[in-house]
Amino acid sequence: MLSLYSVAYDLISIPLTAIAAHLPAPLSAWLVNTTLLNVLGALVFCAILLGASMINTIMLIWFERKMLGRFMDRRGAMHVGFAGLLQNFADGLKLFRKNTRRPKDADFVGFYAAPTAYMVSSLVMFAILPVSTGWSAGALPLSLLLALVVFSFAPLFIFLSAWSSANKYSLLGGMRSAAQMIAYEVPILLAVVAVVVLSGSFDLTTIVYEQQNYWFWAPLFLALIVFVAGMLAEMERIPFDLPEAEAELVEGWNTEFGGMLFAFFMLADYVRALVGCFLIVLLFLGGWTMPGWVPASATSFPLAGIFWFMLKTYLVFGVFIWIRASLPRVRTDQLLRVGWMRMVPLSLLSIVLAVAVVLTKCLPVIGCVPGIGGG
Amino acid sequence: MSTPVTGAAKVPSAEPAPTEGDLPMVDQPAVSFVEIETLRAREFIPAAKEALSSMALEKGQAEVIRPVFNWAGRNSLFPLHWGLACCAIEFAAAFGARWDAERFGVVPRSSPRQCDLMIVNGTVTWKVAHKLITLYEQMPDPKWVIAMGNCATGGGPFRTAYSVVPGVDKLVPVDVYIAGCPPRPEALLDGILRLEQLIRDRRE
Amino acid sequence: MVGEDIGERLAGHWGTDRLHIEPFPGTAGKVRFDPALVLDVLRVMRDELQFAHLAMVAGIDWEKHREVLYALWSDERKQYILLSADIPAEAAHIESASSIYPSANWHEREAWELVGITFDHHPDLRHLLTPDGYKFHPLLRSFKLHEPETLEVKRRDV
Amino acid sequence: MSEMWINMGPQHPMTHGLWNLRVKIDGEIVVDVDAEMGYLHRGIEKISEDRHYNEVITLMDRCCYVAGMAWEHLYILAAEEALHVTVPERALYIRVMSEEFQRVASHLMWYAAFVQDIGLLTPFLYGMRDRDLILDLFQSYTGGRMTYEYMRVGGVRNDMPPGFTDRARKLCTWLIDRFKEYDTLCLASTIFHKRCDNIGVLKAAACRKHGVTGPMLRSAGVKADIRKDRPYAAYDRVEFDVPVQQDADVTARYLIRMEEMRQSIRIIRQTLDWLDAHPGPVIAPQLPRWLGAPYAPIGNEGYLLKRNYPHGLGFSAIEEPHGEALAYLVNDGGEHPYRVKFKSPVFANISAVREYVVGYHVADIPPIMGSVDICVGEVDR
Repeated sequence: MLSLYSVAYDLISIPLTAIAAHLPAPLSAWLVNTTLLNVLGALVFCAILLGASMINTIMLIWFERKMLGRFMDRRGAMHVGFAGLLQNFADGLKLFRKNTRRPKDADFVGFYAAPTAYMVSSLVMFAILPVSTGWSAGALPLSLLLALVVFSFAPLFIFLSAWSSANKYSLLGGMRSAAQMIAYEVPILLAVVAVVVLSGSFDLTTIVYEQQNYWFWAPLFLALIVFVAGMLAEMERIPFDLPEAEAELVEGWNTEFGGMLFAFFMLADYVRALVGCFLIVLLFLGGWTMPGWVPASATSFPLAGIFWFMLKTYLVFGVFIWIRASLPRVRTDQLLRVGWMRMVPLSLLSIVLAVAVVLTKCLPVIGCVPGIGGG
Repeated sequence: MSTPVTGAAKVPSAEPAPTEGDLPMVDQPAVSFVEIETLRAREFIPAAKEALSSMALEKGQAEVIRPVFNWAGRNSLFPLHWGLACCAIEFAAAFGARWDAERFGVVPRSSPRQCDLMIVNGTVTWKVAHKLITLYEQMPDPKWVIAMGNCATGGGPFRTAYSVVPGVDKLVPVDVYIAGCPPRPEALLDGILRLEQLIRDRRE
Repeated sequence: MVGEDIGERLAGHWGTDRLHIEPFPGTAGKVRFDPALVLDVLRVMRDELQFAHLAMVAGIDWEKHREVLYALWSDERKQYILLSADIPAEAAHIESASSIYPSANWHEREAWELVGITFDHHPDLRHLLTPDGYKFHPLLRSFKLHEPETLEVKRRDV
Repeated sequence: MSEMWINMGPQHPMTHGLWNLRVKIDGEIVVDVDAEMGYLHRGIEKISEDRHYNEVITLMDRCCYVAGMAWEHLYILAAEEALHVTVPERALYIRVMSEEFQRVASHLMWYAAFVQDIGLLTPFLYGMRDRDLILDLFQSYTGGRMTYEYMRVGGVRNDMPPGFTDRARKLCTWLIDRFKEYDTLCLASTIFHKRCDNIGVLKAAACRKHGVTGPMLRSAGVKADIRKDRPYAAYDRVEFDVPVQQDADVTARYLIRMEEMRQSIRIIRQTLDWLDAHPGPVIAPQLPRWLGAPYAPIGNEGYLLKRNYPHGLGFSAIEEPHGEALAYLVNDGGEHPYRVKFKSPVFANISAVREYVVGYHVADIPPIMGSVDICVGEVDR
């Protein structure tokens, strides 16, 4: 099976074996050794994964800027590179060069650790989520749970950064952020339970396999709505971008961060956005499958699977941009009220629906609705 | 990025004569690695520093790092999002649909920590002067200031007033002055592009 | 356009030696009154003559004396009326109107700092437009403007 | 959380200008507020005492930079009264038209800023885009986008260029269409109503008590508009309605301003028809020479004449886009105004800030202050 890890492993093992052939026995045995090859292969794998995900994230920012520009009757970035493609690289390089200043009262450890931890915890998600059959660190039986656990680290780091930067706006933003994320973790988890009920597995790859014929968005439409709303809150995008609410809290919890620390926050936000879109595609939109084109076990051409997966991801993100361009921001109490009093009951209802669908075995019936599936 | 030239005679005469600021250190060759090997450990670090600063930093910074970072810096100027007076409205118009300053990568940020450009868009009064300086100091280096409009340049029609700072350059160093009362958005964009020119030619 | 009933009502209260009304184009008239009467006049204006809205309080420096000018508006009459009291420049005091018209608060703060008229019993007489501790009253005639010379601004240490 | 003070300003995205709203919060609830003004105090009233009568117009444009025409008009009315100058009728209509276009432009600027306060990103661009079209129109007959120096004591500076009225009519049609789009973007959204209904309430009695005027007063059910109640220029010769709402909240102010823009377009159309039918002079024929040549050197004959000019007092009131603006001008016979006093509507509206912000959430401050429509230039002057 062609997988990203095997590609990385081959990248390391083939040259090393070739070199070892010309070396005396003890050296070659030391060089061509499973442990070393595995470690090196994992490193190369990480490097490829990191590079691919970072480029995707930066492209996502570009996509958002251009599309938002179109919604707003203007052009967006267009002078750096072709159609502004290099704009975000310029931004990143510039932020890399900028000074980072720590306010006098800011806590040293928190101020520097929080952005880094936020960034790392967001990046780890890429190793967990399968983009195609081959593109994941390994088929973990509980990968969905792990993904959600890692995804929910963020409020801690945000709150740490907010508190350690010794700024009232940051603190307010951090408190809002923590309250909001915790309030929306619950409906997200419950909505995911509906998916698990339908698919019978916590393994994301299996969940996609289960959607080979019928994508889950039709039977679990309620869960999809809850999940999308929850993801909007988790990503802190309009209409739920209260922690960074520009109008009242200057830049929210990253008010005091400049230079590379700010770049970390900015990037990690978009990494989380990308990951959120990944999750939506994986759980509800059939992952890398495309009925009639790509089966779930697309071992023969994983690149086609990756293509469909990324296409769906960008389409989902396009919807998020559309929402951002057309909705105002809600207020904290309204947000929490919606979270606890609407989203939680809705997600519970969606679990009931999922159980009903499984018990009555009516999934194929729903699946017959044209345009939903049937591969 | 050729190897360091050690003698003045080896400089090809076809090249245009370098100006004084650009002159490579032809007469004082850098500390060579042969010499470094004979140095004692205590002397190694200063010598290596010198070697690095003369070779890697001078050459590499001048020809690789500086242009790259200057490219990045000039193409992503984040101005501070604030409005002082009339020019603030034209500042906003420059980010509107018709002029769209975001084409050049100019995105206003509300927090001075994330900004590298302060556009002083209006009259500066003595009451706001120390807040302006505080904001300027809160911006991380490298940073630039554009004095937009006559008021920021020299007090404008209010220069005789008791409460107005006659020119923001009394408070913070200004890189680009834009004339006009208020300058049109095109003028602001022109000022930003001129600032980009300045950054491209920067040698620090 | 002088409101006849206004003149009669005011004259009925205080006679005409401490207060008189003169025509002013575009308004119901300009009432000149003794500054000691300010609260009583304003109360009558608000309660009896339906001038519910204090639109403006202005101070004018006439070098020898200073004038406090109130502009009131009545929704019922659809008219402005101007009230003016002259106070001596050396003792520029007048009772604050903010107990009767809360909107006078900021106008009086402005008149205090710019024209140097002190409003007694004002709830919150702080600097509004000029910085705290600003010692001058710029709108006095004695305060002259000049072209700025080259200024040396001392930066504080970073 | 215990109570704490936070400074919203002078550099804060909410302020739209240079002022400081000190807010005392308990958690997310506002307990007390205190507005700190004066960061843009440029001494316009003082400088005016050093300028010729026509030179003050320059300062008026900069006094309120989103409503320059309205402030020019305010000053001009007071100055003409103090200087005993009469104005040709065509100039009155041109002034009315200019002020109404300025009202639409100012309200569009308000719309752009206000929707950004509640997190709507797109309409900001739409508002600025359509405002630019009005500024283009201004540019075609005054030469300036924001600072016009167009009105003069005794009339206006120049007549309309040929073909102006047609372009203006076309723009009116375009704008009327766009207002529908704005309403769709805002009023059709549930979140907009969630954010804006029942916040920032200031009832009619409190408005009058604290001197609050303009759209804020009309949103509280008081049908007060100086253009109707005390007509100036040619406002008694055009037909329009004064919109009134009863809720006195942010949504009501939004509706008021939207309807005011429609009414302004209605006024503009009437004035355009009148201007087409009545050509004529736009500036009074017999003006004192010193008014026509403000930069004449000292010793000029005009100044000698000026000494004999009668004294006068001028008082004017107009309905500025933000509310009721007053001017009081003293002409002591000298070449400069003796004293000019301007009353800005926003000045009074902000002074009542404690009445309509305390008790709401921190997140409500931007929409509430946005609905007040703050222009710091005219507050601090």
